[in-house]
Amino acid sequence: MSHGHHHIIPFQTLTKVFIGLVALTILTVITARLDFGPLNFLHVPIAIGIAVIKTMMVVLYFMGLKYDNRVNGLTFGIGTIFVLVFIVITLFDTAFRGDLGNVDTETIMDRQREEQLLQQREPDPDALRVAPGAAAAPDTAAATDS
Amino acid sequence: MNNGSAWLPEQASTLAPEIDALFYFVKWVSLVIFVGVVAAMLYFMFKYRRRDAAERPVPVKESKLIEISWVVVPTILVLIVFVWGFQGFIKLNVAPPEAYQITVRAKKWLWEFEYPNGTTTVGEVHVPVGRPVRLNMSSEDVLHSFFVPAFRVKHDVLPNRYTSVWFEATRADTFQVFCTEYCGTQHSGMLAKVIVHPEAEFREWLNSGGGNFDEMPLPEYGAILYQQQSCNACHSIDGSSGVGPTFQGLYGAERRFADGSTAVADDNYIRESILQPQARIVEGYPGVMPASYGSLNERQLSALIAFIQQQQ
Amino acid sequence: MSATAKATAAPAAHQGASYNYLNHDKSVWSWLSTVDHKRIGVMYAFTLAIVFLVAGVLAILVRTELYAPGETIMGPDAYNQTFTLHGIMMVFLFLVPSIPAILGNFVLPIQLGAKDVAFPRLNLASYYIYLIGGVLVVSAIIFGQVDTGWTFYTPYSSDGGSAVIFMTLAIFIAGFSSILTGINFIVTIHKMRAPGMTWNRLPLFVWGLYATSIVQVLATPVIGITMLLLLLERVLGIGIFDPALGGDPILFQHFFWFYSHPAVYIMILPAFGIISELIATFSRQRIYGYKAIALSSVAIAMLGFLVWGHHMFVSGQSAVSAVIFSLITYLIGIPSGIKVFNWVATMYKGSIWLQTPMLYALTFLFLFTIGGLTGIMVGVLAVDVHLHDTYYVVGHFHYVMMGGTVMALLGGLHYWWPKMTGKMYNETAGKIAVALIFIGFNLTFFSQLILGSQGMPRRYYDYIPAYTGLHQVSTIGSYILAAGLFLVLFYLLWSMFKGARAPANPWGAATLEWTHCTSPPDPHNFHHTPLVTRGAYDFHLADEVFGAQSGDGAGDGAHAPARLAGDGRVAEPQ
Amino acid sequence: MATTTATTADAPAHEHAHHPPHLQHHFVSSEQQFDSAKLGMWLFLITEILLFSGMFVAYTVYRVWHPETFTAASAFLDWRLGGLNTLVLLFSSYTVALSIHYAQKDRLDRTFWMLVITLACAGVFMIVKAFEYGGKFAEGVFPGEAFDPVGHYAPLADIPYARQFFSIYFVMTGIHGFHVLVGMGIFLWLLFRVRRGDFNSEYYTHIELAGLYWHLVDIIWIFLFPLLYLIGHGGGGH
Ligand code: HEA
Ligand code: HEA
Ligand code: HEC
Ligand code: CUA
Ligand SMILES: [Cu+2]
Repeated sequence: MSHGHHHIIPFQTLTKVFIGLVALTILTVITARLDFGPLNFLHVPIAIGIAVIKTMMVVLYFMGLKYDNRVNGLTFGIGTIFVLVFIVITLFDTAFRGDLGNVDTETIMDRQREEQLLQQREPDPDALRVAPGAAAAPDTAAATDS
Repeated sequence: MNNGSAWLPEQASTLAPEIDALFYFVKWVSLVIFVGVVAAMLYFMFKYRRRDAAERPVPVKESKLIEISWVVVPTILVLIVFVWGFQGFIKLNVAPPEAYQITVRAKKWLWEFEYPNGTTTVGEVHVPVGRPVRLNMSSEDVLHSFFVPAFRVKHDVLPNRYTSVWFEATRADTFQVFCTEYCGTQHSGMLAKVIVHPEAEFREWLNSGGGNFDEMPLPEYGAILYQQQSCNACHSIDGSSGVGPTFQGLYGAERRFADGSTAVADDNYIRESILQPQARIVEGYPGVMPASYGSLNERQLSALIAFIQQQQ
Repeated sequence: MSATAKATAAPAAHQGASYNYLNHDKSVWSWLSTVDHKRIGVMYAFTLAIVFLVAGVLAILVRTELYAPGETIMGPDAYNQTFTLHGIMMVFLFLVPSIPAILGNFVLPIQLGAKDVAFPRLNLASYYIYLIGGVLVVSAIIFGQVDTGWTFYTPYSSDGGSAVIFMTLAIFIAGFSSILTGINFIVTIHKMRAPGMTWNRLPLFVWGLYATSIVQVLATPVIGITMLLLLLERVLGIGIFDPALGGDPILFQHFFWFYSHPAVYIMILPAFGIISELIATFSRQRIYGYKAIALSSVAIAMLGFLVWGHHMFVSGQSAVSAVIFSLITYLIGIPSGIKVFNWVATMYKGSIWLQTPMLYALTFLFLFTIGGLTGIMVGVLAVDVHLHDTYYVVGHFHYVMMGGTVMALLGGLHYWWPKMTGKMYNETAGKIAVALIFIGFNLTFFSQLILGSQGMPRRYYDYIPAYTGLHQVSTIGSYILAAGLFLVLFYLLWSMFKGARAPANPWGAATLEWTHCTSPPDPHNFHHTPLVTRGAYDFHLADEVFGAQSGDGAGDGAHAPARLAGDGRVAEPQ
Repeated sequence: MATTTATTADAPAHEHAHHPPHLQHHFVSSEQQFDSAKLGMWLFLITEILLFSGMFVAYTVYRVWHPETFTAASAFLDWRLGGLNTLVLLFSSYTVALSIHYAQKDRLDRTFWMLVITLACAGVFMIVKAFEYGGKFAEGVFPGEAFDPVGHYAPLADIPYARQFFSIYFVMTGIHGFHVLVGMGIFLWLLFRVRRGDFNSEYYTHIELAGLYWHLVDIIWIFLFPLLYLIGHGGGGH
């Protein structure tokens, strides 16, 4: 019974991967704390990008997927794809909620909170009319008053 | 169901014919496919029935053409239906900007409607004929759903968020409203009526603040309120127990409360029960009666009390 | 020791299997602690039959209450709990496990030519985990009432009675059982096939279970986390789903349906597999479009993950997602159609034998096509606005679940009954039952399709008088249906004691469990690991089915069964 | 029945000359048994991933809805502790990978020590977490309705949806922490079995599987760390 084909991942490889992971962790912290000015929106993609690279390193070397049966890799791949499906398709709803105008984008709580804030800041009742979001469903704002 | 067909109920909104056309298109296509499948099945079943136990048929060669056709034809059909259904969906959801607006509040287990001039009704909504109407809805507790079969409209009513439906009624009549999102004990009792008036009549109704009941004797007015305010969702008048105690024999009876105390159900007690339902909870019942009846005016209260007094 | 076992087993096989998995050890403990996939399958069969019976009786109570408007036999709260319990038990405790756990467990390893599933102890564990889930459901009933509907929509479920906690836990735990079965099957199919059993030779039941298992593994964890979050919402008020705390109830619906739509394919895909077996065997014809049927199962499994929002067209989700969900919903109709058409085509120029299992298969074709096409109807965006949450939907899903999956389960149960028990059921009784079930079913649920399109909402304890007539038809239909099912229960039980002894291959089928196994099978399934040389439905190559002493089964002792038929019932292939 | 293998597993005994003690009767070879176990483990891992996916969905949805809340609330998490825990977990992943490496080379003594280090790292991780949780509970930062921040956390009270952020934080890290605890249990059991001499270079399946599980726990944390701890510190705001 030979286990010959069970690839033994060399000590050096494992150590290099570990050092790489530590380096990337430090990189994540640094990039997250840097101010990119107008490019600040890049924080999230960078953080996720680094996390993905780290994951790949763990999966390929620590978990040995690089040397493993193709089925196991496929399994992992399909699993990840469905996580993405779950997130992305749910976002198609939550990010576009109310796109036909018959569902209010804002919750009633938020709306009330906003009105309160506006009232505190500016006693002029006209300001209510230009409140963001009120334009989407002007009627409902009136409804909450009653 | 007057003027409805075997499958669909009466049509009473501008969008209903369009949706029905789509329904019937899908139905007929389905029927053709279904009959085709079953006919082939029955025919083979008869034609190739086993006559001899030793039969050993030769495998049939698969035909690419047939296989492609039964992929392509359904694909085309569903694409047609998709585009059509999509267009209808957009129409159903996008209210014309000039629509007449009514605010709807749903709660366990009644519908409350408020018109722009402040008039409110419970359990029935009055709308003008031939004019788009938009209902801006929200719920005070759980999910509900506003459904008028004759108009083919439906939309969920959510707590903490406004949603809306719109319709344009084509005929003056009364139509059934259902709650179609499960909301507890009296889900099936959470009904209402859409009362469609000709434009002039509607304006008159609205200006009179929701009908002229001033002349009516109190008990009769009370009977109307009993329906309108949805007391009937929870209180019966035939002695059977619902969510709340029955009104039959209530007046003058001695009541026991959850805290052990008792009282006689006189005018004041009933008044309190309506205005502050949580003040004293009748033994054996949950304290779920809505506190929102505080907006009833004196005459309405008297009417209800008179009505309850009659139920002996 | 091993020598004696062999010595007694081998000759016994020739005499019609007196040494088999049922009688090699009869103690109760040997059953409760068994890791034999066949015994676990049988234990599941008993347990699930009880669950089905209880849930079915609840359905009959529901129907009886709806016989007339107003209170008929119970009050509104009792009614709401009854349909909730009916839905939960039918879906989570009965239909999701049903075919894989009973027939899958019993048949899958044998069809692959394996001695057992890859992880036999895990298999037993999954049974006990399932039992724990069942016990929790029962405690939910004892400790309180659950009246949320099987969908648990928030906020109703997050501030209702406290028994909801038991129920969510029960579903969480039953989910584990389902996951373990799924993992076990996938590994078994990948790693345990007998020599020569290539992917293209796999019986289609195996393909169906394979696709099912993929869905089980990918979707079930999500119901787990959903139930966990719901539980936390109830206990701690974490504010993710509860609008009173700023949460979003529609998000809960996404979570719920991300599992529960794929779950309907967990229910139907194994049924597809059974139907393929039945139609091929009883038409004695190579299945038409083998690859198309096999791969369409996998396609449905995958596409099934992309359509969950079609349950939410009027919930307030965005139109963008409604459109995507609707489009993909239709796309599922296409692989489903491929299957239906291929099954019908398989009958073409076959040799069709109308035994009870085949009648169930034909019933399935009839009912599932209606169920599927009504599914297309409710997938139409504009039309679903009218039909959503009416009895049309109730009709649709009973046509696919009861008319689809349960018919296939019954067909499969009759088909493998001789193999599982070693006894033949009564064919005449079988045919009468099919007729009762077919008539009763259509009366019950076709009237619901009409009711629904007329506007009758679901989950209604009471209804307006206009709907009375159709409700009465439906109720009467359900009694006929119940009579049919009780007849099945009765004659199956009867056959266990009084039935004629089953030959090894009463149907002249060509898959391994029939050609290489005794009825009932040996504890180790085969005496020798089989060598597979042809496809599962290559009847023209299957000499062993027709009695010729050739092929890989030679000398096995378990084959050439038809000629062993002593009871004259199956004077089949000569 | 697995336990009666010896009595009834006649057929395989004939078919395979070599029959190591760990080989279960229904497998043809150790190879098949190992591959099956590993595929089973990978399948289990994707169920774990999908279990967490639900929480990532909740995270994403609320983050897209209330980005300012997330940035503001995240600033109340200590990234140093999170960072420390990241390094601890990475190191434990490394040692668990080494333990397999040594098992494959029949250096079971080293395997043992590597597992000890892994277990210790897991312990450190949990202790750090306990400090984090404790600090928050002390000042009213609870998941759910009990959320009532005071003291250092008081400003959170004015941030709408901060409760949601912390609910998600607690649920995600809580379930992750639960997995760490389970992992610790597994490692203890493995240590015992290694000591007992159950494993060798021919048969180390359980270590391999535990390793896979542990790496997954690590991977989840690789995502949790930046998503929860680091979003509040960008833009030089703090
Ligand atoms: C076994 C279970 C099962 C199965 C297999 C299906 C299959 C399908 N279901 Fe069903 N469904 C349920 C169980 C199931 N469903 C349940 C339980 C609910 C309600 C849940 C609740 O709310 O409580 C539900 C609800 C439900 C809804 C929501 C309705 C609503 O609440 O408003 C929708 C909407 O799209 C839908 C669609 C479909 C479609 C398109 C299919 C397709 O897979 C069907 C595909 C099959 C065919 C189409 C037939 C064969 C094809 C041909 C003969 C070829 C010709 C075809 C074409 C030209 C298209 N289903
Ligand atoms: C597997 C799925 C399944 C099955 C098989 C059934 C079977 C039946 N269902 Fe059910 N049903 C659901 C799943 C199912 N249902 C779900 C998910 C809901 C939604 C719940 C909700 O809204 O939350 C629902 C809701 C539902 C309603 C709507 C309630 C409402 O909205 O108010 C109705 C009403 O008629 C109904 C009726 C029936 C009937 C008459 C049967 C009959 O077919 C039952 C017949 C069965 C028997 C009478 C038992 C006999 C059994 C034996 C004798 C055992 C024999 C054993 C063997 C042969 C092995 N069901
Ligand atoms: C949502 C259900 C519900 C609705 C709607 C409702 N009630 Fe009630 N009502 C209850 C319940 C439950 C009780 C018993 C518990 C309590 O005393 O609060 C009750 C108690 C009462 C009582 C005291 C009865 C007794 O037996 O002592 C009166 C009087 C009453 N309701 C009047 C009304 C009237 C008038 C209306 C309509 C304007 C109405 N209720 C609407 C649920 C309801
Ligand atoms: Cu309100 Cu149902
Ligand atoms: Cu669905």
